[in-house]
Amino acid sequence: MQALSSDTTTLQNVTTTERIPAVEGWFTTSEPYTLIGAKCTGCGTVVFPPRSGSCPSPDCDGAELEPTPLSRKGKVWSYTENHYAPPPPYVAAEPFEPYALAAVELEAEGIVILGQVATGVMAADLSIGQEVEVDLQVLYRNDEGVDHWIWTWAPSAPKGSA
Amino acid sequence: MQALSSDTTTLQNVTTTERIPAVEGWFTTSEPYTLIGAKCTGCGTVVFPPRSGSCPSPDCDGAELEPTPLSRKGKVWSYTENHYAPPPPYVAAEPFEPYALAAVELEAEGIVILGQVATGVMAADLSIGQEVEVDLQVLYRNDEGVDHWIWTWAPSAPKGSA
Amino acid sequence: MATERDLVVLGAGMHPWGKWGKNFVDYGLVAAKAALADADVAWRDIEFVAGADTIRNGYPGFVAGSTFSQAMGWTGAQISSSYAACASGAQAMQSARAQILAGFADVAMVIGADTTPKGFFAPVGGERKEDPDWQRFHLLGATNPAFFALNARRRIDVFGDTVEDFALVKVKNSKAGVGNPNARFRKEFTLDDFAGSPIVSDPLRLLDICATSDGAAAVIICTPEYAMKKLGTLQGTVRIRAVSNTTPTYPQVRLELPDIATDSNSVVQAPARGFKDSIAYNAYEQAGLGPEDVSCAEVYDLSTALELDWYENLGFCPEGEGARLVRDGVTALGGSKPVNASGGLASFGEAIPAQAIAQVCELTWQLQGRSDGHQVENAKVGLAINQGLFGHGSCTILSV
Amino acid sequence: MATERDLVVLGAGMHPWGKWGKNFVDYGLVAAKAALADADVAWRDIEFVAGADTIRNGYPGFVAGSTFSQAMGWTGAQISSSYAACASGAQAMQSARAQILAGFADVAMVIGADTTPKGFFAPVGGERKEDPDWQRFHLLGATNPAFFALNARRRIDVFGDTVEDFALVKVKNSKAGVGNPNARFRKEFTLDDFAGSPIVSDPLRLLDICATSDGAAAVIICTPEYAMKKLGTLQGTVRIRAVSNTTPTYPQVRLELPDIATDSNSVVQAPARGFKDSIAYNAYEQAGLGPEDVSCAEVYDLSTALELDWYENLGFCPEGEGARLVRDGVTALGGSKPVNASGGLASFGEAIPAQAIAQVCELTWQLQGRSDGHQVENAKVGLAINQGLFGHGSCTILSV
Ligand SMILES: [Zn+2]
Ligand SMILES: [Zn+2]
Repeated sequence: MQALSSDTTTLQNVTTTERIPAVEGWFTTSEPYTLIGAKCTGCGTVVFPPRSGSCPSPDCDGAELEPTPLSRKGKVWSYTENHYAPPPPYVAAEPFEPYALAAVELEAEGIVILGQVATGVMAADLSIGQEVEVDLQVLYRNDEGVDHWIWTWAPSAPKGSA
Repeated sequence: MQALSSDTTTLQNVTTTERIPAVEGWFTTSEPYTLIGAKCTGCGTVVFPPRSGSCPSPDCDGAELEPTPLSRKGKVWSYTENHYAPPPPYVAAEPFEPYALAAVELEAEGIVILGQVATGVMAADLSIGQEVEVDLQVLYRNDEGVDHWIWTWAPSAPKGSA
Repeated sequence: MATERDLVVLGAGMHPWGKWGKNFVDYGLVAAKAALADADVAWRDIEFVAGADTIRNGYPGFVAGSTFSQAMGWTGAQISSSYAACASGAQAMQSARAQILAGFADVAMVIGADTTPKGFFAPVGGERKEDPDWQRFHLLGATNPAFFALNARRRIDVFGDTVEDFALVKVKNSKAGVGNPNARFRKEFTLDDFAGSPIVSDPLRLLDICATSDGAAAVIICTPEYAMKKLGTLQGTVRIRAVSNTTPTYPQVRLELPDIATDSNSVVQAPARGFKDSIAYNAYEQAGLGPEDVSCAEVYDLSTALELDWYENLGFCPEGEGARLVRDGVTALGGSKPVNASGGLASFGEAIPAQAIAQVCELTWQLQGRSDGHQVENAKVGLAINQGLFGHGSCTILSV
Repeated sequence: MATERDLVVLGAGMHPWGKWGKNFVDYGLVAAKAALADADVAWRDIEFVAGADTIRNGYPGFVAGSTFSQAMGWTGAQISSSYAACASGAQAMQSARAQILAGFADVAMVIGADTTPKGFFAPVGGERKEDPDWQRFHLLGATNPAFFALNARRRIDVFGDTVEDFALVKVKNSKAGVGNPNARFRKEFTLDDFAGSPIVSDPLRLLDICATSDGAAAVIICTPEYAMKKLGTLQGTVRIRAVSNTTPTYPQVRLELPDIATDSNSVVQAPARGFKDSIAYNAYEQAGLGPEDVSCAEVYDLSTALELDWYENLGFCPEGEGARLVRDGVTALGGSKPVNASGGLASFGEAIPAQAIAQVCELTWQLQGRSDGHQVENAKVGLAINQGLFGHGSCTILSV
């Protein structure tokens, strides 16, 4: 669902049972939706996607990283719109519908993270510097009919509703 | 069919229409069965599998190679027996039946060529130095039910029948 | 001035770029033989073979050094097989260069070839959560053009570039490519052609993005002593002044293929010089030359907009002013700083492991005045730069 | 005597061999950090990273040099990614060595790691008539063990070896491996165990053939000057006396993996020295040493019978007499010419890109007297040899 959706929808989602993430441990599947990075217990640097075993900083010997929620909101660093279906392992909808991608800067973490933009929000609706926030939507439905969810970037509601 | 088979069978095979080779141009599909190598028109060296475009000799600039039938008979250089089904792209029979492989030296060409040994002839039936000759058998049947044939090494008949 | 550490490009050869789907080895053999003939060196005399790998052609592609050595005829030569995505050819070049400078060989072949075989083109199978390539394709559908487009969009919104500026790059390169017999697309495009070109990843159209091609390139490189013995003089020989082989420095704060996120600069400050700037910088340092010395450059125009970035990374203009150079014809054939006089990837399409070697072939011929139909006047110093996925930056500088 | 061209192995590290199916990078990080700690060198100081590639782990495996550099933290270091089948580790070693001797770096890391990921193990897909690997699998079902078996059968019929001789190799190596904490299989096998071992490719049983494993190994190598500055002395340092990197010479008349036919000797005579003999010969030449100087050797025992070949290729005995050495205990730990004191591939199973680097780790520790539990007495010169598919022969000689 998009952050722009109505309160009713939001409520529905909160009460929905477990969502299956398309990838484990990279984002929360209940509200408030956030991406989950990893934070080095040694030097405090943050990395996304989360990883373990080794700090990404060449000057830090840290081998312990713990999951850390990232800022829910960020500013668009750049964006684009895919007009052709990506090849597998992407599971493209048929017929293919163009969608936007945004690279979003999280100020506190000093990190830019790419993501699909919430369905229906296209390049023409975006601009560099615009505030967006994490939301979730279905990435694909597998052969058993199970939806798999992924994070998206959704323009923050004008009135700042979460 | 094996070279050891009866005259009747041989006759049947001669009259059989086109056999589909598992790989194009490496062996004849009608009798007399021979492997087909490539011969450099420059220096005369021979190569199997056949290739084009470049002589395998580092001292020869030859770029023209023409198909050349290789000796039908050779001597076993070594042999083994596979007891487990090879992985794909091998199309293994189910249930898997062990089969022998032989590396056979063709004296005139100064070349050793590996091949499956005719069905039913096992390691215990083979010895180094033994004379064998080219025969054909079915390697696999594809999904459309079409047999694909491959060369085999078959012990030469004791009486030297072709 | 060249020093004794500056190896000689003794010969260069290519198989023209195109799309035939033949075995990549066939293309490579043509390039290898052409390079040997150009160098007047016998295959038997090559002491080291540096192959640039292709990963879509089964085992022979993974061991390119071996594959070409066997195809040409085993001589007992030493070999290497290098992979570095789009920079594979440059890595193979550096492999041969190091072996020679280390004294393990006097003369070497650097070779790369590619094809698009029938029947399998998708990324390597399997679910691999830790593979950035799997991540970006499976989870985001973030194709290569999408990354190019993010970059192009920044140029528009931050620097004021227009999509016409991008199109001008293609117009320029396609015009130069018409004169290059090794180019695949020998058709001149105009701005009008862009209107009819479908958007692939907004703001980039199909014509903004380079194709993938079949092709092969090879060079013979050697010590100055070897060249001296062969030619009787070093006058007029093309010398390898630098091959930089650069990776990013943490934190890498620019989003680059195939990563779906940048490093964080919250704890460690980003280096003063960004990754792409450092690729050229390291090569200039190694060569003792600067942007002002470059007569012509071959840059990786995977997209039109990307070529404008390179102008800036190479120091041909300040950041954000790249578009001016293409608008004013500075980087056109006949301009004061010709870029991609070969026609670039726009005219070739990328044959991945061959492309960086082809850049060296092109520069060699330019410096020798052998680029009939697309010759840069009085070329003295040539530079080739590219960037491969996973932090592979390479820049080669040649001079005559 | 070592010369200034003989680089120093400053540190070595491994992740123990096993089978866990984790991301190969995880194993590599452990080995890298262990090697750095052993060398007392900071990651930031490594100037060149030579990765040995793995081809079954997606893109990160193809660019091992980059993958490990990023995982440890980008430092702007130069990198290479090499592939040469089973000889990949040795090729990476030679890549780093050449870069250092060419003056591009003073200290380098050589690293390789592998895993067997879930869900895909088959050869690369697609029908590739020209790929010897496709040919042998699809048309003949000729697996690796089948090739090992052809070789073993020759030994039996031509040299009079017995299957018990082959089993003795496993008995010897498994006994040594019990004392090696990095080995995967730390169980001593006896001749009796062979009776119950199923025939895989006649005459070889399952116990005759090495498994595939997960594992990682890394070494830090540097110039003698760097080591001197670090240690204050070169006394007791392990020096790299040779890394041979050998391909066959046409005609290659011995059937070798993965080819389904030999070259023809009808027009060109076969070279006097066969391919496998030349691998060791070239290394001895480079080092100025001979078989008599070798204190201990690590050889690629992909099959038990193959180890006997290596004795002969290394000049430890005349051709055909290898079995005598294992029968007489000459090559056992405690014998006069210990081979595979590490336990060999019999105890490790092969982790392809890591294995040749692990051989160097083992020899380094042997020469430094650090191989508690499987130490070769008074080891002064160590040799590692292996052969990768597609004509990749490598031999490394170290001395203390
Ligand atoms: Zn840290
Ligand atoms: Zn010839």
